[in-house]
Amino acid sequence: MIENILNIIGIENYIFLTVLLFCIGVFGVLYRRNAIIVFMSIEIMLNAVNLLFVAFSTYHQDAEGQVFVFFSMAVAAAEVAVGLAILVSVFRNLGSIDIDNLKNLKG
Amino acid sequence: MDVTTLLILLLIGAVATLVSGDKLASKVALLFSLVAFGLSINLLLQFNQGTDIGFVSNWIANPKVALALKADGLSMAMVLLTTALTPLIILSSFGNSFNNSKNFYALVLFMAFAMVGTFLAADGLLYYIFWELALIPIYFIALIWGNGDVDERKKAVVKFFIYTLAGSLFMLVGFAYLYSKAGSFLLEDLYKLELSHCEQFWIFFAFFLAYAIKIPIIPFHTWQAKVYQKAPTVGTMLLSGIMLKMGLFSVIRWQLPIAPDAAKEYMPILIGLSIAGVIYGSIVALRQKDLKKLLAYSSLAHVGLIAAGCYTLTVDGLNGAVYQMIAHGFVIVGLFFAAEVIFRRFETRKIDELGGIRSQASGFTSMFMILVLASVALPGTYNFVGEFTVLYSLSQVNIWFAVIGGTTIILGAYYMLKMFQNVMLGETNTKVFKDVNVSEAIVFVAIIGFLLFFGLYPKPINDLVNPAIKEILAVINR
Amino acid sequence: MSPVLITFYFLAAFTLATAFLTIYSKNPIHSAIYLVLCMVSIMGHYLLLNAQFVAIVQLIVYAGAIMVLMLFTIMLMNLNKEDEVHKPRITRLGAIVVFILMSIVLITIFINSKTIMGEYDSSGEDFQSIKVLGKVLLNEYMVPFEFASILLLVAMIGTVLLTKKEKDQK
Amino acid sequence: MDTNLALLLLLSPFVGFLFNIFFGKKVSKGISGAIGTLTVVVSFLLSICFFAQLNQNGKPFEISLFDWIQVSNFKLDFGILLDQLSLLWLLFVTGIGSLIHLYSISYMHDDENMHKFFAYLNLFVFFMITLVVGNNLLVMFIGWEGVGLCSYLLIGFWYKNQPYNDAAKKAFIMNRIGDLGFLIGMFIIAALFSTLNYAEIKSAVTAGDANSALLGLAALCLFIGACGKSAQLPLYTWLPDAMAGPTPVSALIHAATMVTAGIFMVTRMNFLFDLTPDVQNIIAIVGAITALVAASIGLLQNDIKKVLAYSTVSQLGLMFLALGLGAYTVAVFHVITHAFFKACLFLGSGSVIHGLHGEQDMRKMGGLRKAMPITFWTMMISTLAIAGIFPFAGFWSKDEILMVAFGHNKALWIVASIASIMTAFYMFRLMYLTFFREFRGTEEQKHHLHESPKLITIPLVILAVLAVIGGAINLPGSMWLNHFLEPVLAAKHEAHHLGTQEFILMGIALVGAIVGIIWANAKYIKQGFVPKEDAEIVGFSKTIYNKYYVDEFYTFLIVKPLNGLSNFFRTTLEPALGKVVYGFGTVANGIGSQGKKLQNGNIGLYLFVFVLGICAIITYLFIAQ
Repeated sequence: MIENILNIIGIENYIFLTVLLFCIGVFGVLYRRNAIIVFMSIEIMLNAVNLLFVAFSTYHQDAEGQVFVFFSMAVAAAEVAVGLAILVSVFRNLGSIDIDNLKNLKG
Repeated sequence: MDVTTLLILLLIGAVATLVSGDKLASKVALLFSLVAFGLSINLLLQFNQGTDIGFVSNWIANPKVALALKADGLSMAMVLLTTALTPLIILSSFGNSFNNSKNFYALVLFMAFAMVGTFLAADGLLYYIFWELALIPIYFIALIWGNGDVDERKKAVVKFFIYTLAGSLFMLVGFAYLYSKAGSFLLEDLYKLELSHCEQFWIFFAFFLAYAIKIPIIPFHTWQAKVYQKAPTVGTMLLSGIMLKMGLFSVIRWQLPIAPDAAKEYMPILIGLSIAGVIYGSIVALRQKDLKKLLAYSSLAHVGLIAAGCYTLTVDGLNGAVYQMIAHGFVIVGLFFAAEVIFRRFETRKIDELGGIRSQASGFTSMFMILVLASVALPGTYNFVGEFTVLYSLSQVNIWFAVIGGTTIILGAYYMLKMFQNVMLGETNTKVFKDVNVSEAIVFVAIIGFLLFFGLYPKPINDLVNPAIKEILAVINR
Repeated sequence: MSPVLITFYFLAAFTLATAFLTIYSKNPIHSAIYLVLCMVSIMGHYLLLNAQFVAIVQLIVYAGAIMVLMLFTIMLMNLNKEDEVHKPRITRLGAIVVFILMSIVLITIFINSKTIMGEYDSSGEDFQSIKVLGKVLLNEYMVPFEFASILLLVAMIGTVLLTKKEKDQK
Repeated sequence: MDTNLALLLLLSPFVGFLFNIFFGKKVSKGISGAIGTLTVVVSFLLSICFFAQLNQNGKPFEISLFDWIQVSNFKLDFGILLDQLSLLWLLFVTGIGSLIHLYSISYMHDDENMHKFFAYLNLFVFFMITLVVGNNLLVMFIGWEGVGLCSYLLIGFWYKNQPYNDAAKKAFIMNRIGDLGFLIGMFIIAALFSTLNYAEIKSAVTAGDANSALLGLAALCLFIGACGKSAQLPLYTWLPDAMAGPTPVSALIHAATMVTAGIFMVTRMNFLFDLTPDVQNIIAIVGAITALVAASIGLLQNDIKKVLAYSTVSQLGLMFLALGLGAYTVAVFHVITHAFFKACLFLGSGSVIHGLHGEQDMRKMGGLRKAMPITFWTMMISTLAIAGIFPFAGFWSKDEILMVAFGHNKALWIVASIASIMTAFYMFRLMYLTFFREFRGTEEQKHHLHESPKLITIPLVILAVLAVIGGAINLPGSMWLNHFLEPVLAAKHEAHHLGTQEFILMGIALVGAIVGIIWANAKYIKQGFVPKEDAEIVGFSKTIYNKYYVDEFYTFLIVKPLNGLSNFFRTTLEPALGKVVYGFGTVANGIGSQGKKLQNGNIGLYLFVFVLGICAIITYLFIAQ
């Protein structure tokens, strides 16, 4: 690589993309009641952030951003594993994973 | 030797009482309180020789809190009041038997410890800790060993606890702000602060809430009567004899010097409020049916006058306030004890149900009479010295304050004598009233002796307190 | 317009579309499949940025492991039906409003902050080949790296525990 | 040496008090009475010594015992001042005190608490001496309050009787109203002159640099104090009630000594009052009205002691009249003669009551002249004295007051003259009803009628003698008292030449008194009129008999509202304030239960708020700045 790819694409394009992606994730979290979909939305948000990390990593010509993405993926994997396990047990107890049914936090 | 010894001794006393077992507890507590009294006398002698018996040491680095104990005339006077009253209060409880007396007496000593700490502390946070620490024992004393219906008692005591605690929290906020300005909680650093007008107002107000509730100044007094009535007499004595004085003492030590301009600006309102308390307390006391409640309202009236003295910001006002604090501390303990003595024999505190005691117990009557007269500030008792000085200071500010505040000597005489007449005089009571026994007599005689001696020769207390007050006034008028 | 830019626009459109469809489809299975497509397109972005290592990890972890896990879960719960009741209209409206708001807010920030960005750096040094990344990871980030493994281990144990305990009680 | 003697003079009664209170019960009644009497006699003898000394060298004796109260601008010591005025007072206080102690030994002999009686009496004498000998106002105030206390204790001596206790309480509280005035007066003086010492105030006042309005206020406040102690309008109602106490107490405290404390104080502060003519006018008017009102009430009272009580109030009014007119010597003169004959009258009535076993209603007396000749004759002499018959003591002193009044204001003179005619009437009414005609009591009482024992009659005789010759100390012409008191009183001489006018005035006064006597004689001897039962009294006489309903008026105006206010505070305001405090708790509770609804477990909502919050924070952090 001799030329920085961002000279062509422009970092702001990535920013717009990731912001939109992130907001779609937020939208999903708020919009859907199915806990699995909510999970997926969260994954979308994470990915949006990861993408931004990598974009900036390239922008700064620095590997640390990608290292961080790596860690973030590790955390995401763990989170998904635990989260899904919780969902499974919730499903077993309630027979549904509709988050509106999860009202045990009620004060 | 410095004042820490005293604190440590009281703490050890509390622990020793706790481990001594129920049978010995009262005696161990009495012993320790007497030793503490002796120690504080010794400290006083050292202090009078000019030895510095204060104590300063760093405690917490961040935030910067020091274990600073300051012994000047003012705090020595209050410490002596505490250590002198504690043995009397403990001795006064010898006629009662308590469940779990080891806990009870340990709490009493612990409370003495906390109160002495409050009087001595020269570091804002340390002072605050002691201040709140004193609240805990009295809460348990009143709650567990109190009298009357449990639910009502709980209601009264919890109200008292939350009310005073809530007030103190404002003070804590005030201290936090002061710390952010001064970078230290030390009294001398806080004295040096140059606060703006607005800041002074808020600090003053925050402190005022805490103290007005503790003292209490109307309309913050609503906790008082019920708690006095419901608490065991020992608790009532501790509350009225010493703990109220914590509030008044703090006004002199903390509130006025830190926010002097606000104090000056709001002086008429503050004095007015305090004097309103005098009148209000006296009038409410007129028709009380319960002996302890009557004394509670009389106490409200008296501390109102003391607070008025404090807020005059004159040497006389502050001096008189301290005298009156001491005098009132003794006399109110004596009066509550008299109520307790009556209760021990007749099992009632309803004034209507009493009467005709004089013909059966002349000794008790005489002592009660002297206490009543002291509380209405008859010349020759120390209360007169205090009341005279306070009223004089009020007259310096505005003669009408003195006139209105002075009605306390009329109304006070009215309700006290009325009470005395209904409780003690009249046809011989059908129930048998045994005259006071030795331990009861000791308490009475000690209190009366103190009041009469210093009533005629108040110079020692004057010499002790006056320099400290002048120092504080110098800070106020800086 | 260079081919790179065209590729980017295509990928971006694809990413956004699939992401939206993920959320929008009623059937969770469809959602999952769209999500996989979304992940793959993001991998495409990584490749475009020449971040091979991240691209591969993305493919393996997300598109592979996580999505398979999700699909399994969906099937386990027998959720492949379109039986989800929609949220009340007010909530949906709120979600849209928040979506717009959030977008505006975030875009504003980044536009504002663009002014302080410097020149594009293009020293031409190799900074993101797997070799370099490996060195960085195992030198500077050794300890966090190891902790990541512990994290995964814990997650694994947790998962097992969470799902197993239920069985015992039954 | 003098210091020790002065201390002994002061403390001797106190020793008696201590002895009686601690050991009185253990020794016999005789010993306790003897000790009580002896200690007062010691004081009396010492007073005579000091008096003689003063007469020799004319120098007042002043010492400071110890520092007492210290305030910012001055220091007060506990000091003793024995000058002409205080010694004069000391002489008759301890002198009459001794006689009454002597009298009490017999009078109180049947009472189980006799030792206490003597203890209180001694304490009273001690405080009275303190009041008199102090060298500053505050020491006077100790005595002032102290005598009030003893008055309280002694009025309520028979404490089993609640009405008596009420009377005692009333006395104490009304005195306290005056005391507040005294205190305020002291404060003003202290603020003005930075001292309360008589001599220092005097020099400061006469220097004349003080604000006269404040000075007037101070004088007025002090006078309010005097009103309370000396039972002047409007604070006089306690004194008649105070007759609930044993008769020696009435004689000593409520006739001869304590009630004259107000006059002592005004005389002491004469230099102050001289500078405030407005206050002097008030004093004169109050005194005159009191004299008239009290005398008119006295006309119709049936309780023998009540008559004497109102007579005392009336006489005190005359003294204040004199004070208000600046004739301090005259007032002092009347104080002394009044002390003699009024003490004698009270003791005589005590003797009567003693003889009738506690009967005080004159309607049930009569014809005692033969059974109690000594009592009768001594009382008769005193009655002549109080009525102002030549040449008894009262004639001289009262006549001087009337003369002074005539010299200043004719209206005051007329009021005072009417009051003294009334005095002559009701005193003779008392004598006639008690001693003349036939006995109206029960047969049993009649059977036991007897003259009182020697210990009672001896003081009576001595006092009667004094009532005859007491006028000699200030006869027009010699004016010994005037000269004697000159150093104390600001030199303000009334020209006391005896001219025709004076003789005419004397004549009018004498004729007035005789008219009063004849009137009484006509009504009670000639017509044999006996006052009706309480229920039968109607019309204006009922108003007078009920003391113009002043007590009821006070009850209605002050006591009732105060109690009502107290009840209102206690039952309404207190709980309301409590509710306000609880209100904070209720509000917090309400917020909590409302907030609880917010915390409804709806994750969607939580997320929603969460995201909004993030937006807000980001906006605040990155955009708003």
